[in-house]
Amino acid sequence: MLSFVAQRIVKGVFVLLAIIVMNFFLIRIAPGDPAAVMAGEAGASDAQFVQQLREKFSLDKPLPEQLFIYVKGVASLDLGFSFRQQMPVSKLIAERLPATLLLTLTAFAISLILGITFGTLAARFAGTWADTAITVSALLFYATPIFWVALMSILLFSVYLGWLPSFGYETVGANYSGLAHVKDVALHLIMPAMTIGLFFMATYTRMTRASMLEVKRLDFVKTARAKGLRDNIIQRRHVLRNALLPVVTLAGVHSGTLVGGAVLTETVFAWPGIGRLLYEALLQRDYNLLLGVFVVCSAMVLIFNLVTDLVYRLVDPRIEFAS
Amino acid sequence: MLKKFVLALALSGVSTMALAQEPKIGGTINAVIQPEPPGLMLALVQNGPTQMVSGNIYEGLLRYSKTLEPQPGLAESWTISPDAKTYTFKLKQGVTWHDGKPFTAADVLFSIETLKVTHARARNNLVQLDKVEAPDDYTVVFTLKQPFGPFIGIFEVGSMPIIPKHIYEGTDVKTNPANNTPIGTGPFMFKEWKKGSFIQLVKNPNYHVKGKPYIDGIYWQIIPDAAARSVAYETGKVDVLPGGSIENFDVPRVSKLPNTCVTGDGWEFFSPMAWMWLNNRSPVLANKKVRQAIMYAVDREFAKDVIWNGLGKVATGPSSSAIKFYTDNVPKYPYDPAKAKALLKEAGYKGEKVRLMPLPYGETWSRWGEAVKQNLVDVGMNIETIATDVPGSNQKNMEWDYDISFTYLYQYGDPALGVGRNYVTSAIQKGQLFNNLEGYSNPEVDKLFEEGAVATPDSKRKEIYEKVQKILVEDVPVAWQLELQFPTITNCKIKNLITTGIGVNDGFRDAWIDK
Amino acid sequence: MTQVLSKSPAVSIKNLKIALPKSAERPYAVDGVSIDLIPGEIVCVVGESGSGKSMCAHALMGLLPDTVKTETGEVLFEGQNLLKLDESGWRNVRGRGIAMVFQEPMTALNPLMRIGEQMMEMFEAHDLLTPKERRAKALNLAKEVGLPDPERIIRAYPHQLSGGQRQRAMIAMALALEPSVLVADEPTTALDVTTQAQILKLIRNLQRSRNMAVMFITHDFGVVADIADRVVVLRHGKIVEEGSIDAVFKNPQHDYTKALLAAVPSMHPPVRAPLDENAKAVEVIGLDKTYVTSGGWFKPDRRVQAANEVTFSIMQGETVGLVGESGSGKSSVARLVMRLIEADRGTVRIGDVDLTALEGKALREQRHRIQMIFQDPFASLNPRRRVGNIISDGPIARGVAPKVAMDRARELLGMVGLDAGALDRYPHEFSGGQRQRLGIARALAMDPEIIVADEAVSALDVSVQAQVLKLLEDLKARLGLSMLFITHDLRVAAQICDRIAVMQRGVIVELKPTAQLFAAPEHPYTRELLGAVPGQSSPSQAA
Amino acid sequence: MKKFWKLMLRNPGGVIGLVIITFAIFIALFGQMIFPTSPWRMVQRPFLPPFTNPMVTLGTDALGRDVFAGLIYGARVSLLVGLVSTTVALTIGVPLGAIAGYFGGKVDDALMRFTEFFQTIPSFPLAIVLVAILQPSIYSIVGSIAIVSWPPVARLVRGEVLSLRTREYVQAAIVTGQSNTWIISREILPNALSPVIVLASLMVANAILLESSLSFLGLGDPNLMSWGYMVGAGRTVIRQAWWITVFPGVAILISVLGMNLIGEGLNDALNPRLAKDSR
Repeated sequence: MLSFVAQRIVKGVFVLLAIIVMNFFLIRIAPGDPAAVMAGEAGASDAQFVQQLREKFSLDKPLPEQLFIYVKGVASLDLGFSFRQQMPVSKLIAERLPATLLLTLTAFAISLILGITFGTLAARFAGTWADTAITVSALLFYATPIFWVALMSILLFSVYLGWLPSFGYETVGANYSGLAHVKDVALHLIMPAMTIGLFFMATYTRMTRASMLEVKRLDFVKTARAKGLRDNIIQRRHVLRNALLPVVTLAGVHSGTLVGGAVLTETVFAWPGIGRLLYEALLQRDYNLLLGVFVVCSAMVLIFNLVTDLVYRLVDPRIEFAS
Repeated sequence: MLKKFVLALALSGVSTMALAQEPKIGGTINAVIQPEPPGLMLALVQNGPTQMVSGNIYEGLLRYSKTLEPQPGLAESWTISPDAKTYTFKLKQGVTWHDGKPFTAADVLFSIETLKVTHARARNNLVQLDKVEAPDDYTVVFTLKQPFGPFIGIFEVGSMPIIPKHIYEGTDVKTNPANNTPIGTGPFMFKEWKKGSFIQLVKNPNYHVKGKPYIDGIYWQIIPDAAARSVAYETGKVDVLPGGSIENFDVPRVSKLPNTCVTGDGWEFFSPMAWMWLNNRSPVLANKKVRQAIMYAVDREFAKDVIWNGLGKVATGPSSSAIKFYTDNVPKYPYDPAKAKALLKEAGYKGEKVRLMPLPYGETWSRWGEAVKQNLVDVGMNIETIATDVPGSNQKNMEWDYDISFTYLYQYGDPALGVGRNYVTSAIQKGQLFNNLEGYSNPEVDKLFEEGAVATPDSKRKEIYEKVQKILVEDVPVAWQLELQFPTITNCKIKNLITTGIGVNDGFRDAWIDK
Repeated sequence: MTQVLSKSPAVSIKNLKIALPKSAERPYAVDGVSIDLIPGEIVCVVGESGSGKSMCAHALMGLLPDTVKTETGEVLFEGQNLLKLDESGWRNVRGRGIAMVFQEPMTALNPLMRIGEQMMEMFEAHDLLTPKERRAKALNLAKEVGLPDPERIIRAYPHQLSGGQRQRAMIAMALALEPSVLVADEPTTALDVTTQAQILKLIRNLQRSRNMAVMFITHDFGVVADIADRVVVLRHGKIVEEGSIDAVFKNPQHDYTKALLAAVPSMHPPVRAPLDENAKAVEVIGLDKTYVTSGGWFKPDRRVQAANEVTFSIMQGETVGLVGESGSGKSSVARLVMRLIEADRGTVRIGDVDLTALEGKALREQRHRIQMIFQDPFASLNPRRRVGNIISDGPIARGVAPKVAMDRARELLGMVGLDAGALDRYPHEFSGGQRQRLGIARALAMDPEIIVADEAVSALDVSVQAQVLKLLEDLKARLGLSMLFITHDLRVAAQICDRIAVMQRGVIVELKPTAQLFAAPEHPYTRELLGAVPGQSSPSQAA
Repeated sequence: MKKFWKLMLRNPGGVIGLVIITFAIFIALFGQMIFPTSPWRMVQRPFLPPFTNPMVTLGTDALGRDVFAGLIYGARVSLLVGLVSTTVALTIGVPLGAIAGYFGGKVDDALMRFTEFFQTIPSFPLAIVLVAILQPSIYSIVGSIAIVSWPPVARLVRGEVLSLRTREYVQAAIVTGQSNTWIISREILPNALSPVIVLASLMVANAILLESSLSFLGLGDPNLMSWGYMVGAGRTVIRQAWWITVFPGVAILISVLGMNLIGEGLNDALNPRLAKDSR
């Protein structure tokens, strides 16, 4: 197991390195650089000013040298300095990362729990109206753009019903502490997490349902019935457990999409996470910050994949810890 | 027909009414800040949001009324010598920095030296400055090389913020860690900045104007999505939506919400004006007739009524009507597609492709670009819209890589500051964004602007500037669109917020909450 | 076979009719079948695929698929008609009254649960005993069915057990509640012969000691001979013959039964003509192949030796059999000889060409000389190509004009006993036996010198198997081919091979002329294999 | 083929999906002939609610442009984005997956690392960056959607090829001396097609969603009217003019739903296991 993890980590480092190199050049192909942005914001500029900015950001150095400096920094866990925010990138990301983790993990938990529950119900009552209702709503959620759900839920729950706050991570200036703070954050979390969660819930519902129907046909389910086991035990112990394996795999594959979904949701709900940071960094050509967010996002995906793989291996005794 | 739907907004004098009441003490104001500022150290960063937040932390020597009359700031009084070359400022005594250190003339001198390096606009404003001296701790004397009409208008907090010498002296201003916890003399002190969430300012208890500020603090909320911002206002989470916080199309609805006050005031100092750069170097647009055709083809009343909800004015020429020496005695370009078509035909336009680059500043500007494109298509032009984000559009503008490009610029009260730079030959310079990007060059215009800046007295300046306006409007170097007004939307319980020509930027000093 | 006949049946199936869905080939899967299962007696229900034997077994457990419907009939057990039971009534009977053992022990066990837990579920299902007692019981059961190291085994997962062990575990489970009836649905079909012999013995012993009634479903008459007290022969859902084992084997009444029995290959190899020892068609010298599974960084790699110094040759016109159990490496050797996989070491020589030394185009040009017939008649033909293409693709790749190749394909179809209309049809329109004939035609289309037949008849019903074997023999003789015949079935090998090589764990342990091998096996493994072939002790001619 | 249609038509969802998409394609192909007014033309007063003026049935947007015209013209762009980007993704993913699966070993390792690399970068952010870098246009949008959506194709095809490679009929093709290209293109890929077709139908749906998400962030092609553009443009005024976003939003939802339903129908029809359920 240790060797498996170690191997995956080393592999992951190489993937990250490749991501850095590719994105490094990619980002710099984009028209406009941070100097152009800041010159624009300054309200006045001349060529000398822009040149100063470029020098300040080391943008005047040749690209390979810039890359070298960057990679060297990353090797010592230094993600560089944000030109625009005048702060170390790692600090900026560290400020925002917890919010994103909270959001994505909650969304992930919601989607898995609800998805598996509904999927199980649908499979259990396959062919009935309950199955149809669940399948159709899953399809609808699956087909609805995330941002659309976000806008609509703000209208419904914040504006018309006034139940939930429409933006942010916590009530600014309320200075809650302890349990009140947790409750406050939770209230803010519900809508963004549900927005991301619903889409994935739909996916997992469909997957669980299909997978359960498939496992139901397998021989060992017949064995279980031949034992005289009660149906709900068969469903839970034999069908569901086996049916969850592909769902776990899918969940691993989805981690990238999950992080991506955070970009839209964080923007709409003003959730102070790194998804939003990424988009803002892009619009400001804050190269180091953008790269840093990419690296962290990708690392998150890698870790997430690793965790789902580990879970898979723990659930499925057939796979041993070898690559 | 469209006019009927123009919304009559209550732009009336909120402040006059408010003055009649006794200010109440206490309370916190939640305001929207958009986008999140890159930093709060005003001498280093001068983008809009930074000015809006830090204008309440730092102060300038002067403040300006809505009619752009200079008012005391850190300077109690000022005198201008008869030859208009020496400006003497008496500083207020007993002013302290947020950290308790006293404020003196040395801080002003230090700030000016710093700004010359870090603040591009200040550097331009100070080109005529010969020297600046401090005969004593509370006197500062500016000596100019030659008279410079607009000089008295450059001391506002955003144009010339005064920074503490004792913190920055001997350090690299750009990398000083103190930039993260800005120290000023203003009515509010920096408390906390939770990146991506909010910036918190608290009342400066030792502020040098007794009794002010009235409120306990400000939360600047960072909400990246425009629709979410209006919801935040609607649900009472924020009380102040500074100009441009929500999309124009949403303004009429939000304005009609109960207990909501709207004003277009507070932008007089900036007098933002929107136009389209017409690249005079492009073979098609080099022809004056084509440029005039564009002026006739674009329905600017429509833009004002539909896109800007009737706010602002259709621009008549290079100068905004709030600017000194403005004249409307110039050729007019009403909406006249037939004339535009005729002019295009005269010019021999054969349907060559013309690229149009809207401003990437949100929905309002996208819609505007689309409307203009449709106007131009309707008179037979072949228009392709170029989509790009802010850096991309800045880059393209800086490199003159456009045909038609939207922009809006501040004019800073005086044609010598904010107008001439867009038309004189000497300002044609690749790699910058705010000066003559269209490549228009006319020796007569150059000469007139040069004279206008240094001429005395004002009557002479007026004569020169009126002349130059006429020439420019005839030549159409750029296609002027609208004098913009960005409505500030507040909960009506917030009183007295907009009192100066820079509005919200230094407005919280006088604001109070009616409970 | 001294059986205490007497008692009333434990279960009676009476006039059972199970209807198939409308789209099926025939209206009834089971058509008026009546069977009595008497305590202490093993009834073998025997038939070819599609005979409805499995349906009978499932009907006893109430485990029929939703798509079929029991139309008439009853299943009497302890005084009640099981077919009238509701789900909870069935639950009570299953496991406790009637238990079942399935064909494929790998898929019949839940891969995610420990063996012991699955055994304990038996008690849990009927709310018996405390968890601790259940565990003790599971341990005892494991011992009783002869699982080695029962303490460890009940904590193991199914994939960690061998096929035989898994089937023992299944049996242990079935016996947990001491049911009066055991239904075994082809319980040994997926197992190797030696394991099969052990499992058969185990079932026999348990049945005797517990005096159970057993319904044993199989297609293999050898197995029937070894285990049955009574035989029921099923065809197309109807009973064609029923009687005691002696009666049916010695004196079959129905033609179908006779034909089936006749199709079972004999253990006595026929006499074969001698061959020219110097005319070698293929020479295989010192083939080595080891499969390495990387164990990661800190673990040793896992190595499986599929071929170890494998050396043999095939004379012109000779058939060499390669026999062994699953995992012995016989299929790997076939693929090494075909160069479908690369050997670590060794040479394969066809005539004067060293096949192992060739690459790319040169190799492709030589490939036609040695052709292969595959095991699975369903997987060996591309479902998306017409038969004509399947047969002529190879020759066309060799440069034969399409028209000529197609004519030749038509000719070959006739040769393998199919009509020319088959050319334009797709594989799925053919039966298993016909498909195997198509596979043969495809191989012959290349004008090969050698045919490698990899378990070519294993997947076929016994009657079809006999026909295909005969066809192969005929063609081989007619076209002067040599053959490498890979099989696990010693009866088949006895009938078709001139010489037989016995493989175990990648090594040829014995290689002899067939008659000699059967008469005087030398190697202990060969002896074990020969001893395990079912049906040798039977009362019939199969022995 | 007949059997395929029979199976497809047996699935009610699949039939609904087919009807939806057929209709959408019809609109995309012929809508502009039936309805020639440019969707960019400002034809009426802004914010005209739907069903109040027979000339503009579905109301007008912030500039007084006809929402109905937008829907008609948007169909072509949205479907085109979906179809073309999926096609591009398939042309990248299928050969890559096939080569990796067929040759195995080092080739497989290298190609799969490459694929993994693209799967590790969160796809939506990558798409955003790509569109921003290449400047929003129909080409950059289609290209970026394709780039972020090919890895699943490659993985799927690889898996299929890996299992088909050991099929006996493929081995038969090898021993009859067929070339690798022939084997991959004639023996393997046709049999790997079913799951790829199913995946492709879902990818079209996803591409339409992605395009709308990009447009939502202002990264749409400003010269082309698409549904995603309309939603993005109308979302700020959603409170006073719901119809500007709701109609194109529903159009997206329905066509994505339609594609998904077709995908499920295809899955049922092409999946032989379900066909012979009556074992």
